[in-house]
Amino acid sequence: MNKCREAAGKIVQETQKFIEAHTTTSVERAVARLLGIDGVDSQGVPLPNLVVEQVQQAGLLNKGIAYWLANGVLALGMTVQELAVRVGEGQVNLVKLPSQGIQQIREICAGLAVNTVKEISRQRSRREELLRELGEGQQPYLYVIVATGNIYEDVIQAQAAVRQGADIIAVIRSTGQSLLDYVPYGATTEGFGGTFATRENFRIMRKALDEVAGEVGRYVRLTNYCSGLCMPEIAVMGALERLDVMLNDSMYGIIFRDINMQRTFVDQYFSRMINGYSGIVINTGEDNYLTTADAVEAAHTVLASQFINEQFALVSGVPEEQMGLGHAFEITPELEDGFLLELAQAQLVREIFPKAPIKYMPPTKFMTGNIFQGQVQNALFNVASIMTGQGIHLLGMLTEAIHTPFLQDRYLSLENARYVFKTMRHLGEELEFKEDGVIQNRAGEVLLKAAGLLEEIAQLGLMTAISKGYFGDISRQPDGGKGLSGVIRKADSYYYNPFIKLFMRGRDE
Amino acid sequence: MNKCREAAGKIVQETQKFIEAHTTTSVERAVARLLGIDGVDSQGVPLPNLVVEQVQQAGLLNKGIAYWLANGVLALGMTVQELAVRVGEGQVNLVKLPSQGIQQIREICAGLAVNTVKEISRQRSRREELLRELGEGQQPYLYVIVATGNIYEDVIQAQAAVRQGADIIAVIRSTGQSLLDYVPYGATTEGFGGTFATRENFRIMRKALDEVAGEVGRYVRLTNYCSGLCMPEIAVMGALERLDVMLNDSMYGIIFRDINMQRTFVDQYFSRMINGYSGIVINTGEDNYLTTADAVEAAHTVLASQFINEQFALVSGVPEEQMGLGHAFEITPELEDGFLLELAQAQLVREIFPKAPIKYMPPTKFMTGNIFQGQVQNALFNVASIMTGQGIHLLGMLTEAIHTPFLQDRYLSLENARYVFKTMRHLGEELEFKEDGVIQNRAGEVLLKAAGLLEEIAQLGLMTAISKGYFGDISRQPDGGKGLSGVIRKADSYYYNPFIKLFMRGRDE
Amino acid sequence: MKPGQKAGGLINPDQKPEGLISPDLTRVMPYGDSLNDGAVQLSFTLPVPPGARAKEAARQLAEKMGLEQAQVVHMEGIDPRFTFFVVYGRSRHWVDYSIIKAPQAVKQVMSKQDVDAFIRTKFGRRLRIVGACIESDAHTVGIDAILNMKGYNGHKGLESYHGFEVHNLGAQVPGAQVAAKAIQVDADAILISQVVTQKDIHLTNLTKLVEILEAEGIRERIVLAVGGPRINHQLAQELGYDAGFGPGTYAGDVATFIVEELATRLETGTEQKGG
Amino acid sequence: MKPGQKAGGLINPDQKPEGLISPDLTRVMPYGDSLNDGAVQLSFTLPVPPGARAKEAARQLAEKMGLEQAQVVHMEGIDPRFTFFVVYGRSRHWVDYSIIKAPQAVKQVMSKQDVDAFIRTKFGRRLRIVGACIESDAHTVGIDAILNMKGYNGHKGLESYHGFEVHNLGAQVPGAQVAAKAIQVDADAILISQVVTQKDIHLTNLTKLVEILEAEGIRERIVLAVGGPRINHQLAQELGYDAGFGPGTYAGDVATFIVEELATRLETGTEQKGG
Ligand code: B12
Ligand code: B12
Ligand SMILES: Cc1ncc(COP(=O)(O)O)c(C=O)c1O
Ligand SMILES: Cc1ncc(COP(=O)(O)O)c(C=O)c1O
Repeated sequence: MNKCREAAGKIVQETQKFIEAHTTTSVERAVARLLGIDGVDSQGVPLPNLVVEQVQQAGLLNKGIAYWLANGVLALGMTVQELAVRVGEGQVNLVKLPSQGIQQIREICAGLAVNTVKEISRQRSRREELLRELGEGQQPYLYVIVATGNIYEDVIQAQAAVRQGADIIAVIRSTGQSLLDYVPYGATTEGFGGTFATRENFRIMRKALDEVAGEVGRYVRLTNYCSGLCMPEIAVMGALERLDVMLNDSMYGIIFRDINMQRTFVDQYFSRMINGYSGIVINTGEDNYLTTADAVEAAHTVLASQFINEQFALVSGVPEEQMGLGHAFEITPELEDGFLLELAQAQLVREIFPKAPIKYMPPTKFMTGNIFQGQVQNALFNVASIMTGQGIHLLGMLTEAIHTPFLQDRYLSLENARYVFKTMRHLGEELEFKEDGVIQNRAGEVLLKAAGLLEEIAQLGLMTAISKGYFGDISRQPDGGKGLSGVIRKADSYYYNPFIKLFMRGRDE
Repeated sequence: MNKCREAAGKIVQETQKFIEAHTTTSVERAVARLLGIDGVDSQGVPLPNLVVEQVQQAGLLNKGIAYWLANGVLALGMTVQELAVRVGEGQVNLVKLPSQGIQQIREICAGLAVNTVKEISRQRSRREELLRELGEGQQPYLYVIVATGNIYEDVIQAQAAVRQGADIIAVIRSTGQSLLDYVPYGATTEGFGGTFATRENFRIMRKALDEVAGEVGRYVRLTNYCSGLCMPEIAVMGALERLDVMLNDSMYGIIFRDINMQRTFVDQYFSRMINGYSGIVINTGEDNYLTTADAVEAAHTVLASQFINEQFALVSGVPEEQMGLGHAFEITPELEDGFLLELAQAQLVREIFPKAPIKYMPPTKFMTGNIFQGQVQNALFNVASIMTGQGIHLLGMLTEAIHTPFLQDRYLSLENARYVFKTMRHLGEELEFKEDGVIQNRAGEVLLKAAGLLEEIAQLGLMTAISKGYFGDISRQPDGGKGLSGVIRKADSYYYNPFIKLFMRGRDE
Repeated sequence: MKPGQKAGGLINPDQKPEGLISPDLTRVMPYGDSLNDGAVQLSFTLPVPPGARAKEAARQLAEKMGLEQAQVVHMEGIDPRFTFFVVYGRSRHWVDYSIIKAPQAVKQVMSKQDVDAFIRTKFGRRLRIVGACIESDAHTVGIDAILNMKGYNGHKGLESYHGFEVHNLGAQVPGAQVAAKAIQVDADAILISQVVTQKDIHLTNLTKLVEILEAEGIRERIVLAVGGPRINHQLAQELGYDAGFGPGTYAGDVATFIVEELATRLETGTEQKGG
Repeated sequence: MKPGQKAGGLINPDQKPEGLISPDLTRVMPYGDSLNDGAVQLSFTLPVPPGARAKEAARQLAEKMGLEQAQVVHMEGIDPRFTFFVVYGRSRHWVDYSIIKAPQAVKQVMSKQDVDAFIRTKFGRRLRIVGACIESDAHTVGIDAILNMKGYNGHKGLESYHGFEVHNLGAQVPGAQVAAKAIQVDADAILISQVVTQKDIHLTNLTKLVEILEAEGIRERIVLAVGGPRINHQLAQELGYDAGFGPGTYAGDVATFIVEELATRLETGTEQKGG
C-alpha cells in the first residue's frame, strides 16, 4: 500500500512540474468568470470565451487573462462585465489598451478575487449550515441521475427521486458537451442523453433541491460534471451555485474523450483547486475503465488510477474527505464466484482510502434489456455496497441497457436499494472474511499488481505511460487529441492568476 | 439441541401409542390400492372408497380391509380388482361372504403385498439408476411449481422450467382437494390454483419429466402433495409412479385444514412409512406457520415443529436423508437487519439437521403486486440460501401476490436463482459469523425458546398442546375437524395390514 | 455545436413552462421522462421460437396495442417453442381522468368510537355479523384481518367493537353453511372473503352464495359484502353484493359501510330486525 | 365435489390434446399459462395522484390497449403528482405469424476463411473499410467489436481478415470527417455505429451522414451500413443505408454482407473501383 502511494506521489510530482509551468484557455476563462464575467454576446457566444480568445489571438495569454482584464478595467473605468460586453460588441480590444501599473492591476484583481472567493465561502458555509439544520441520509448515500435533456423535466424527476429517498441528484450532461470548448448559457430543454451543464441549469436545480430538501428534512446534494474541455469553468459555476459533488478525474478526458493530455492535466489542477476550496466532493472516473476492459483482469488498473487521482487531488488542495474515488461492480454474471471478487475489490478500496467517500458504480455493461434480471443484478450490487460500507452509491437502473431513467425506473431502483440497505444494515459488521480465503487472496493480488504497475509508470513518466496505452488499453499521444491549441506556456513570473494563492491558502487555514 | 430432541422424542412416543392402536378409512383405502385396486365405478367413485365404505358401514373395518379383500378373493376366486369392480356394481358384499381360513387369508395377502412392494422397490431402483446415469443438479436444488390446473399445460410449463435449470417440479394441487375424502381419477384439465393429484396425472408428468431429463442430462425430481384426507393413498400413488418428493407433514392438516388430529396422526404414520420405503423425500410444512404468524416472534415454533416432524419421521422409517424439513424467508422487509435474522435461522436449521435436505421456502406474504421489487426480495432469499447451503430451494416468483406462475415468471425466477447461486457459489465458505454477534445470538435465542416450548408440550401431550393453540396460534380439538368418522380403533390382534411389516423391515435391511 | 449556436432553447428562467407540471387531465397519458411521452413497458411470451420473425411479431403485437415506436428490448427463447419479450413503446392512448368515477363503498370512514356510538343510538342493540372464507378457499388472513380482535396493521377488527357480535366461520366454508349460520343467529350482515381467483373460481363461488341466500329468502334481509385482493366495489355490486373491498381495507371501512347501510334501510323501512 | 363428480374432465390419457402444443400460427397470442390466454404484463406511470380514480384510469388505459380483465395489481404514488402501476390483463390482439417477414441483411453468414477466399477470387484485392461512431456518440465498444482484431465473444473483427483494410476512426467523428476519410482511402464500405438514441439523435446523425455522402457524390460508390442496439435492417434501409445490424451482430455478418453486396454490384456493373 505504501509502495503504491509513494509511486503515485512520484508520478504526480513529475507531472506537476509541467502543469505549473502552463495555463490553458479554459483556465483563463475560469479566471474571467471568477472575476465576474458571465453571459453571452448577441450571437450567443459566452463572454469569457470572447475575452480570452481576443488575448490569445494576440499571443498574449501567457500573462494570464486577469492581467488584461484588470488593465482594461483601469484603463476604461468600467466593471469587468461591462468590459467583456464591450469586447463582445467589438468595441474594445484588451491588448490594445494602454498598460496600467502592475501594482494597481494586482490590487484591482485582488479586490475582485476576494469578493468571489468570499461568495464561494458563503456557499460552502450555507451547505454546512443546511447540513446541520436538515441533516442528511445515512451512508452509503443513494445517488441517482436525471437525464431528460430538459432541465424542467429534470426538476420533476429529481424531486420525485428525493421523495423516494435519494440523497444525491446528478444531472447528466448531454452527449457531446464535454468536447465543446465553451459552456452553454441559460436554461436548456433539448439535450441528448442528458441536459446541458449551464450555470442557469445549475441554479434551477439547486433551488429545486433545496426546496424538496426542506420538505423531506434531509439535505440533498447536487452533482454535475467538471470534466471535458471546460473543466475549470464548470468548477467555478459549481462553486458559485453550490454544487456538492463533481465528476472530476485527472485522466478521464484524455482516455475516454481523446482530449489532449497536456490540456487535461493543467485544467484538472485548477479545477480541483476550486472544487477543494468549495468543499465539493470530487468523483473520479475509474469505473469507466471497466466499461471497456475486463473487470477481473483490469482491477489493478482501477486501483492504480485511484492512487494517482488521490495524489493529484492532494497537490491541488482537495482533502481526503472530498475524494470520491470511483470503482464499479462490473464482473460478468457468468463467472462462478464473481461476487467474491467484487467484494474483495470493494473491501480493498474501502480499507485503502478509509476517509474517502468512495463512489461505487453499479453494473452497466452486463445489464441487458431484461429489466427483471436487471433488478437482481442491481440488488447484488446493493448487497456488496452495504456489506463493505461504501460512501456514495450510484443506483443501478433496471433499464440501463435501454434508456436514460424514467421516473418509475428511479423509483424502483431506490426501493431496491432502500430495502437491501435496511434489511442488511449491519451485515458487514457481523461477517469476517476467512483468513487466506478467496476474498483475502484476491485483494492481496490486486494490490500487488497495482504496486507493480505504478512503479512502472513512475519510471516511464505518466505521459509516456498513457501514450503506451497503460490505461483502458487506449493509447493517447502528448500532442494528440482535442484542445492542445488551448495550452499556453506561462510567461513565468509575468503570469498572473490571483486565485491560485487564495484557493491554496484557504486550504491551509 | 439435545434437550429439544429428547422432548420431541417423548412427545412422539406418547402420540405413537394412540396411532398404533388405530387405523383410518384412508389408511385402509391405501391398503386396498397397495393390494391392487384402482379405477372408478360407473359414477366415477373410486373403487378403493367403495370397498372400504362397504366394510366400514358394516362396522367391521377394525380388522383391516386386507382381511376382507383376501377373504373375498378366496371365496369368489377372482382378482382383487375384479372383486372391487363387483362391489362397485353392487353385486358383492364383502362382509357377507363366507369366512375363509385366517392362515390362507394371510398367505394370499402376503403374496399380493410382496408384489406391490417389489414394484415400489423397482421404482426406487429406477430412480437410483437414473440418478447414476444422468446425474443431478447441484444443491440447493432449484424447485419450481406448476399450477395451471390442466395437466397438459403443466407438462409444457414443467419441461420449459427444466430446460431453464429447474431440478424439481412440483405439481400444485387444486384448492379444495385436501378436503376430498377420495382421490380423483384420470387425467384432469380443470383445477383452481393447481391441478388435481391423480395417479394418471402423476404418470403423465413423470413421463414428461423423464423425457426432458434425458434431453438436459440431469435427473428431474417430481413433487406432489401427500397431505389432506387421503395422505396414505397418495403415498401409494407416489410410490408406484416414482414421485421423488412429497409434501408431508405430521400436523399441517390439523392446523391449516382443520382435519381431525386423530385422523391426521394415524394417516401420516402410514403415509410416511410408504414414503420412507420408496425413497421419497418428504417436505414438511413449517413454513406455513409464518404465513399467518410473525416470523420473528414465531421462529422457535418452526424449529419445535421441525423436531417433532423429525421424530415422527424416524418412527415411521424415514431416514434423515429423506427429511426435507421446512422453513421460510418471511421476515418483513421493513425490519432493520431483518436479513440477519433470516440468516441466523437458516444457518441454525442447517446445523441442527445436518443430513436433512432442508426445504427453504421463499418470501410469500410480503410479496406485493410490485413484481420488480419482488425480484429483489427473491434475490435476497436466494442469497440467504446459497450462503447457508440449503438443500431444496423453492423458487420465489415475482408474481407471488398475483397469480400462479406464468411460463415467463418461472423463467425469470430461475434466471434470478441461477445467477445468484453462481456468482456467490462459495460465499458461505468465505464468511464467518462474528462471535457473539447479532446472528449467533439470535440463533441461540431461538434454540432456547424452542427447547422451552417442546418441554411444555411434552408435559401437556401433543393433542392437548394443539388444542391450546400452541402451533400457528390456531387451536384444534381432538374431536373437531374433518374426517374423525374415518378413525377406527383396531381390533387388536385381529387387525391385519401386511404392509406395515414389509415397509418397516425394508428399512432395517 | 459551435459557440454561436445555442445549447437548446433559451428560456426565461423565471417563467416555468406550466405544461410540464400540469398535465391536461382530460387527456392523461403515461409519463416516462417527458410529459405525454406515453412511455409504457410491456412483457409477454409468444408461443413461437425466438428469432427475427418472433421479434417482429412481438413488435407488431405491441403496435396493435397502440404503441408507437415499439422497441423489443429483450427477446429470450425460454423453451424451443416459447419466447419471452420485453417491449417499450409510446402509447397512443389516453384517458379522460376528469370524468373518471370510481365509486367506493364508503366515503368517509368513521372511527371505532363513532361506529359504536352510532350503533348505540341508531339501533340500540349489537349488530350480528357472520364472516367466512367460502368454498374451496382457505385464505383466512384477509377475513381475520377484518374480523379478529387483533385486526391488521394496528387497526383492530370488528370483534373489538362493542357494537358487533362476530361469528367468524373460518376457511373453506360451504355457502349453505354460511346461510344456515346467518339464519341461526339472525345475522345483520354477512362478510365473505375470496382470495383465489384462478379460472375465475371466486366469481363462481360468490355467485353461488348469492343464489343460496336468495333461495333461503334472506338475501334482502342482510347486508352482504365481500373482500379480497381482486375485489372492488363495482365488481361486487355486479355480482349482487352490497359492497366490495379490495387490498388495504381495514375493519373501520366495512364497519362504516354496515352501519350506514343498515341505517339507510331502517329509515327507508327495509330493516326489520329487533334487539 | 362429491366422489361421484369427476375432478375435471376425464380425458383419454393417450390422446394428447394437440391444440395445447401447436398454436395456430395465423393467430398467435401471448401465452401465460394456457394457450391463447393472451397474458400480458404492463407497467407505466400516470401524472395523477394515487387513489381509486387513478387505479380506474390505469385500468381504462389498459383496456384501450386491448386488454380484457385488466387487473391493476400494483399502484404506488411515487410523487404527489405521479403514480406507478403494474397491470396484468389478457390481450385481445393477435398477430399472423405465418406471414411475418423480417428481412435480414444476410441470409447465410460466411466463415472468415470463406469471406477471404471470396474476396481473393471475386475482387483480387483488399477491400477498404472506414468505420466510425459518429457525431456526439462516443460508444465505441460496438464498432470496435466489429472492426478490431480482438472482436467480440470469440468472433474476431474485420481487422483480422486478410481481405479487409480497416480504418477505424473511433468516437465522436463528425460526418464530414468520415466522408473525407472515405474519399482519401477510396473506401469500399463505410460502417457506422450509433448507440445513443435519446430524442432520436441517432436518426438525426444518420440522416445527416447520408446527406453529406450524397453531397460529396460518393454515396452510390460505397456500401453503407450501420449498427447499434436499436438498429435493424429495415430501419437502416428506410434511412438510406444499404444494411442495418442490431444486437448480437458479429464481424462475420457484416463481412458477408459487404462482399455479397459488392459482388452483386460488380456483376450488375455498379462497382467501379480497381485494386
Ligand atoms: C398466506 C397465503 C396462503 C396460506 C393461507 C393461510 C391462511 N390461513 O390464510 C396457505 C399457505 C395455507 C396458502 C395456501 C394456498 N394458496 Co395461498 N397465498 C398466501 C399469500 C402468500 C398471502 C395471502 C394473505 O394472507 N394476504 C394478506 C391479507 C391480509 O390480504 P388479503 O387477503 O388481500 O386481505 C385484505 C383485503 O383483500 C381485504 N379483504 C380480504 N378479505 C376480505 C373480506 C371482507 C369482508 C373485507 C371487508 C375485506 C377483505 O382486507 C384484507 C386486509 O386489508 C398469497 C400471496 C400473496 N402474497 O398475496 C398466496 C395466494 C393467495 N395463494 C394462492 C394459492 C393458489 C394457494 C393454494 C391454492 C396453492 C395450492 N394449490 O396449494 C393453497 C391452497 C389454499 C386454499 N385452499 O385456498 C395464490 C392465488 C392465485 C390466484 N390469484 O388465484 C396466491 C396469490 C399465491 C400464488 N401466486 O400462487 N396460501
Ligand atoms: C459502455 C457504456 C458507456 C461507456 C462507453 C465507452 C466506449 N468506449 O464505448 C461510457 C462510460 C464512456 C459511456 C458514456 C455515456 N453513455 Co453509455 N453506456 C455504456 C453501456 C453500459 C454499454 C454499451 C456497450 O458497450 N455495449 C456493448 C456493445 C458490444 O454493444 P452494442 O453497442 O449494442 O454493439 C453491438 C451491436 O449493436 C452491433 N453494433 C454496434 N455498432 C455497430 C456498427 C456496425 C457497423 C455493425 C455492423 C454492428 C454494430 O454489434 C455490436 C456487437 O454485437 C450502455 C448500457 C448498456 N448496458 O447497454 C450505456 C448507454 C448506451 N449509454 C448511455 C448514455 C446516455 C451515455 C452518456 C451520454 C451519459 C452521459 N450523459 O454522460 C455518456 C456519454 C457518451 C457519449 N458521448 O456518447 C445510454 C444511452 C441511452 C439511449 N438509448 O439514448 C445507455 C443505454 C445507458 C443508459 N441507460 O442511460 N457509456
Ligand atoms: C470523470 C467523468 N467525467 C465525465 C463523464 C461523463 O462523460 P462526458 O465526458 O460525456 O460528459 C464521466 C462518465 O461517467 C466521468 O466518469
Ligand atoms: C405439508 C403441506 N401439505 C399441503 C399443502 C398444500 O395445501 P392443500 O392442503 O391445499 O393441498 C402445503 C402447503 O404448502 C403443505 O405445506
